[in-house]
Amino acid sequence: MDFSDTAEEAAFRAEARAFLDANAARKAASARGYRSRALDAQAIGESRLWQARKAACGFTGIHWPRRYGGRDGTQMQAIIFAQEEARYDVPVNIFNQSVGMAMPTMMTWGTAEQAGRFARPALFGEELWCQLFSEPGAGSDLAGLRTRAARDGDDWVVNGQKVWTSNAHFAQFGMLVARTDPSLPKHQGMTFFILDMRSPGVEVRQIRQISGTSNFCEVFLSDVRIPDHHRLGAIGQGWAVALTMLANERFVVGEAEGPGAEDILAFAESATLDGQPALQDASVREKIADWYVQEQGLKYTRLRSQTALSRGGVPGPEASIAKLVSATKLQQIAMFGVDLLGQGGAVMEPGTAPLNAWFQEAVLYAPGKRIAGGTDEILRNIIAERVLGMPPDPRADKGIAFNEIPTSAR
Amino acid sequence: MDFSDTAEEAAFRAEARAFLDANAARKAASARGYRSRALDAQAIGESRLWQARKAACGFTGIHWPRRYGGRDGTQMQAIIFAQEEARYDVPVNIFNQSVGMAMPTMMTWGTAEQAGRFARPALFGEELWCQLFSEPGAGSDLAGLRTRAARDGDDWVVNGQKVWTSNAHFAQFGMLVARTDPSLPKHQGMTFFILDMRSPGVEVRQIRQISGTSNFCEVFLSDVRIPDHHRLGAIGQGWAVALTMLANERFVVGEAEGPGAEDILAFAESATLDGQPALQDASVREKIADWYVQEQGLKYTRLRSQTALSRGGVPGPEASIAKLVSATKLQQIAMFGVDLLGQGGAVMEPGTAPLNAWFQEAVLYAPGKRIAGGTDEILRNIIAERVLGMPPDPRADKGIAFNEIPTSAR
Amino acid sequence: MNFDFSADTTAMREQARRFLSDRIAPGTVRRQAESGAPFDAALWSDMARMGWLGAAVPEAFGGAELGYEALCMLAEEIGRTLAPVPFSSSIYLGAEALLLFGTPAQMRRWLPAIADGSVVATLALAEGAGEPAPANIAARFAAGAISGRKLPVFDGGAAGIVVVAARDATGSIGLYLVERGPGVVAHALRTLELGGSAVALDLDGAAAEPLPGATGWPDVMRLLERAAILFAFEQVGGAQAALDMAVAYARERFAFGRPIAAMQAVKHQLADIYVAVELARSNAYHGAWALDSGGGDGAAATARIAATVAYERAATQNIQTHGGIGFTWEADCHLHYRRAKRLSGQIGSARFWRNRLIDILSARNVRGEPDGLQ
Amino acid sequence: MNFDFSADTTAMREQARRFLSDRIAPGTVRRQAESGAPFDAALWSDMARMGWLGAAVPEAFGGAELGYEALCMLAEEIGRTLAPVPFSSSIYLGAEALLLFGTPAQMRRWLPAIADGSVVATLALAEGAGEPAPANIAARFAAGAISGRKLPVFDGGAAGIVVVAARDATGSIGLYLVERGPGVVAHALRTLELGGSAVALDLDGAAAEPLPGATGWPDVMRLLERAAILFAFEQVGGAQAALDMAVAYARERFAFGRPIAAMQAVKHQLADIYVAVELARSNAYHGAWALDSGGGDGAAATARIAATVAYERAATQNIQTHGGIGFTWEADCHLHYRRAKRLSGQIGSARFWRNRLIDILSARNVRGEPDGLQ
Repeated sequence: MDFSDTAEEAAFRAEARAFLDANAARKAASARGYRSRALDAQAIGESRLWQARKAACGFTGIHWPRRYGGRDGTQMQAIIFAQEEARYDVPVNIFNQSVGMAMPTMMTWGTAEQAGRFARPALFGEELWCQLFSEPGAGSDLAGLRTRAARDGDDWVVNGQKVWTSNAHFAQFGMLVARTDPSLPKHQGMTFFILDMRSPGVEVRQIRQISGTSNFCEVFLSDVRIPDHHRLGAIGQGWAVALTMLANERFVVGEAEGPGAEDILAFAESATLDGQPALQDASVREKIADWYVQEQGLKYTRLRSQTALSRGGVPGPEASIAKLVSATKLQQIAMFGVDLLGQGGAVMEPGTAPLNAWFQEAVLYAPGKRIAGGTDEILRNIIAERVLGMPPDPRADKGIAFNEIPTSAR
Repeated sequence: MDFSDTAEEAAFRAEARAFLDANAARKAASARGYRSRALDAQAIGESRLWQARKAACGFTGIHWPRRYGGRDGTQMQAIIFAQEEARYDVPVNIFNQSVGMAMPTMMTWGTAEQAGRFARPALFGEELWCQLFSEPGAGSDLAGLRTRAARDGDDWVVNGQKVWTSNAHFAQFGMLVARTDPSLPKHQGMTFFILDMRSPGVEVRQIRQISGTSNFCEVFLSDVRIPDHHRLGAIGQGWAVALTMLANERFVVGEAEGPGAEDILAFAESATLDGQPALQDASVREKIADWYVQEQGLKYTRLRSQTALSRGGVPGPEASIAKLVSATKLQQIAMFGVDLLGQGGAVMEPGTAPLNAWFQEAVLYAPGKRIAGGTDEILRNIIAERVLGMPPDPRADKGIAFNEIPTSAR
Repeated sequence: MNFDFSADTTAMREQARRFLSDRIAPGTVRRQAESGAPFDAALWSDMARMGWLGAAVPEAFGGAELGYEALCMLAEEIGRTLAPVPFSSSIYLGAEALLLFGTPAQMRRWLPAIADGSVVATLALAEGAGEPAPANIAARFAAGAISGRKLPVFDGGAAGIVVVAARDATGSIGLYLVERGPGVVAHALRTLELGGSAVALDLDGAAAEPLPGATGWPDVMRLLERAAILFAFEQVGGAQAALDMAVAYARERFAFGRPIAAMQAVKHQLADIYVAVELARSNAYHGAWALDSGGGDGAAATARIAATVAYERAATQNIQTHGGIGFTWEADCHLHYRRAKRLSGQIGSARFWRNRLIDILSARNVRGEPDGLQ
Repeated sequence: MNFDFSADTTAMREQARRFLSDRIAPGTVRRQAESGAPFDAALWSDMARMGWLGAAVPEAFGGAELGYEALCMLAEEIGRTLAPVPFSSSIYLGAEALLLFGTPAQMRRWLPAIADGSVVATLALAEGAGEPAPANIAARFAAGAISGRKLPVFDGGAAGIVVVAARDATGSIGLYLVERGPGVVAHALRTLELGGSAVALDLDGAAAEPLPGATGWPDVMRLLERAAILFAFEQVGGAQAALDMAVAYARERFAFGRPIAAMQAVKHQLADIYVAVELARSNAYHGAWALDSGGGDGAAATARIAATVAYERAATQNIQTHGGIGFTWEADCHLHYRRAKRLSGQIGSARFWRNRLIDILSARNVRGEPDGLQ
């Protein structure tokens, strides 16, 4: 049990650091507080440039095959690069889904032509991908999706509505799953497509969240034509393709960002309760200690799973644990930070609320973290079923034709 | 909104107090700490005498009809008497189930002969009743009971096993529900009986609980014969009769007994943490305040429901709320009391552990309180379904013959 | 014993609920907030007309004198609907301060105007972060004028008069009436709440007259304790509304071929919320009794803690039960969540009231039934 | 990076698990406790034979020198099976105190006997209620003898030697070796745990020799911090066992025609327990690294807090999942519940370790990675 790199790992880490030092600045040590990072044209441009630079130097798609522009590296190298990159002040990363989820799925299920056409532009940040899965009536129950794709000659004609799609308003392509045969049971009648987001009939609207920001979009599809050679996998195989993409998500999603135990601890050192430093209050200490213990637990759980990955293992339930614990903790810390301010807690005025209103902003965005990318409840189900081997929920939609499944009380 | 009695209530309260003053001593003010109350022959004898005295003076079965020895009084009078009796040091009450549950069920479903035969001896403490409902395979799922009663001439022959029966080892009679037709769906094939506990084939064994005490029994029934005139209600009506009895339970069950917020507060005033009174510790204060707030909430919820009862309402979900909240709170307070003792917390030696090891004893008996009489989970289901109108759990046992319902994975 | 609202109040509740549900549809509150207006003036004057603003104000001062039980009920209904009006500021804090501590002349001058809605009042106690405490009051009163900075002052943008907590030359804390005018500058303040008109109030020699009945910090606490009970009813109303929204949505929303309300995870979470709301309601009832009778050691703190916890939990769970739609701007879930968090801190956080409760409990030298029970 | 047990330790774990599962069947631990014997002597000597008791003892002192990683693994397996032996007292506390603070002569005298199981050691730190702290040590050492009352002393009924914390004439706190003999009277003590041989130890001029390496309270804390990591592994093992029991029972037990494991209420509660156990395990791993490397600011407190919380929660939930059968004497659920609560308080409660953790974190003047990460 040790934290030292192997010789190979150390060599790669040095290489990564050299690249980063040459191309980016280290983060300032005192970066604590709320930073609003609007995804405007400039931010997207910077993100694309950084992606292209990494691609050119072999620091993205690290475990992709060389023939698609990758490095043929290891999962461990990808992890090491991510560790190192996190120390630098680099542009926002909008290519996670493209590189970590969309293209690996393309390589698994696509034809050589498809992967050959799409992999490199994605890697170099020339084409951005989004994921067109969820629908207004199919969130936790993703396989309940109703967007229809009907065959028409060499094309498919798609009608329906997708939702919770990140980056849809500036993505060039989408990974789309749609229902091609509603008379089959739920999981059997789906097919997977590559959607050119510039196709006629695609309309993207941003969704405003509680916090006022818009990280997600709705995508309306009206008689959108997709050529059959943009089908990914066989007809009726859509669910299996979608599962591949979701499995890759486990490599990509991380913990909910926001004020953590160290942040609230630093704040409690400076804040005052009844004339004393708040950190002398036993209840404050107790809560912060428990959050710190959770964070350390997540960190070492991640290291355990990285160890397993480095030995050729597959990702386990760590991503579910990390999301479940970190989103709940984020909300607790945010609420608590506001409480510590007493009568002033509700104030969000940047100059007045401490840390640029970090706790207040987090109060507003934390609820979304407990829902998007798998609700707390779905994550608990996943852990109970996949890890503990407990039976699935009783299913009212099993073995019957999709179009006979109840969808409302009426 | 006021706490004053109406003139009638005040008159009854005065009458009750006069009776109590004449027959019992007031409780000492300082009664804090663990008291083990073994149900030995002496305790049972005292309980019977007190029951007989109350019956003779009209202070039990207060809302029973006069023809069965009751007072024809109101629910409110019964509540007032209970409030007053709680201030006196009276013997343990083992007749709650007899008077509050068994006989009201008898009066609802029994023949005039049955009620005439059994009501008065129960009221005067001459005959004690127990409830033979739960089985090893039928706890939360009570209707899953498998004890069989088969008709044989004028008798029924009963075979099976009951469990979690309070007082079975010194009860004269039991209220028994058994399955008379396993080919019918679950809720339809049951019938209700009066069981003479001295019948051949009845074997009672006490169950030892975690705490070492034995408040419950197992009852083994081997070819026990019950005459048909001891059937209560029609053949196949057993579930309806059982539900009547369970509905009456809501008048009877109270909050889990044990150290409460005021007790832990008094203890924290005298105990020391890091050289300070424990009650100065912010975390201690916070927890005690929350428990106190819960207790007050339960108390005023009870008063609200008593107000409704006094106006002719029926009991609502208060009993479920009270049990759910109080049992959980009891376990939390007990655990916390032990924690406050630090390294000495595990010690249960009566002379050494504070309050005669009240917190430690409560740690051991609290888990049972969260299970017996309805688990936390069943209570939440009851609240969600009966109060909030949420749908029942999906049922795997609905509309199929009882003997075809899965009972194991094998 | 009668531990329920009177028949009169219950009848009035039905009217109030009908009125408010006619006036406030889903989206109304959000659109009101987005409009930038500090409150819904038409709704406010209708409330005045129905006597709500003067519910606890004697007829002699232009009030409807319906009593505190009625006011508690109205607070609950307003909390339930999130009615975009400065009710809590003007009534629980402004009118109450005048009733408790004002001279007859002050009451004659201001209470009729508060009751008819022509003047909005509010309280300026806080000076930034911190719980209500003498140490957190720096504003100074001297020679008929106050200087200092007060924030947040809720509904300060709408208020014509402000009850300001300040110290006099001896350091003693009192309450002072300040009218909008010279030396009073209000800066709009962004808060967690959507809408309203919270401000930071810069007082620079603003003309102020004492409310002479308030002779020190204990009087400020008396005001806060009475207000805490009214806030508790508002919070209970909000919590109930959030719970109702969650239950209704869970029954409608289908996943896996079944309403999500049939899933134990959803059922049990909402059962727990129901329990929290029900306990908070019962504690608020006890508070209502204490408000009317002056009894009930710790009743205000108990009601306030339970209500704060219940509303925060209910509002948070409501979003979670709604899933994706729950954290969108267009769904109204966040209105309760924001309001719950704003109300949590105003007049002191749960932490503040827990501390106060423990102080009260441990100071009781004679244990007994402090609530008037026989 | 390698954040896992070594292949050697993993292989040894398999053997250990097989051995323990052969020896400890359901009911074994309860019957052992009911027998009144202080521990299972046969099991103890087999453990000695396999080198477990001397796992972290150098070969020079009769140990097997398997290392701390192996000891951590053994602690976890022993926790899992509730093996009725004085392992924690004799090894984490007794042998560790000698290794840290003993003279070579003391080590030569006692470590081989501890390692071969012929002598059981334990620590006498507590003097009734209270967390580990200098203020809670009244026992006095003077002129080669100790007087004072120590309780609870776990496994004190089985112990041949006791490491006693006491103050010398200068008030400084040290650790002293006391053998059973004149001036040492042990009174059996009923505790929450079933079985074992906890005692109150009355020392009245009992002959004692200093462990000279322990020169004050910080050294006592050093011992407790190392022990805390080993206790954490024992707790994680117990928590995992309780979780496993609950999951197995839930899959077997049918209600309403379905295994109760198919109900979300049960699934989600156990998922939460799994998460707590997994986080505690990861923190314990970091503790193991710190134990071996001497690094890891706060690693002991972090591991201990997580493990205490996880074991209490898992043991409590295990009873709840079992329903009625869960709170009977014959079901073994209560053994974990009792053990969890005993381990919670020994060497200081979660409260104590949380305070220590915050002290450590706020004392860090240079923030950074304190765990040896690159």
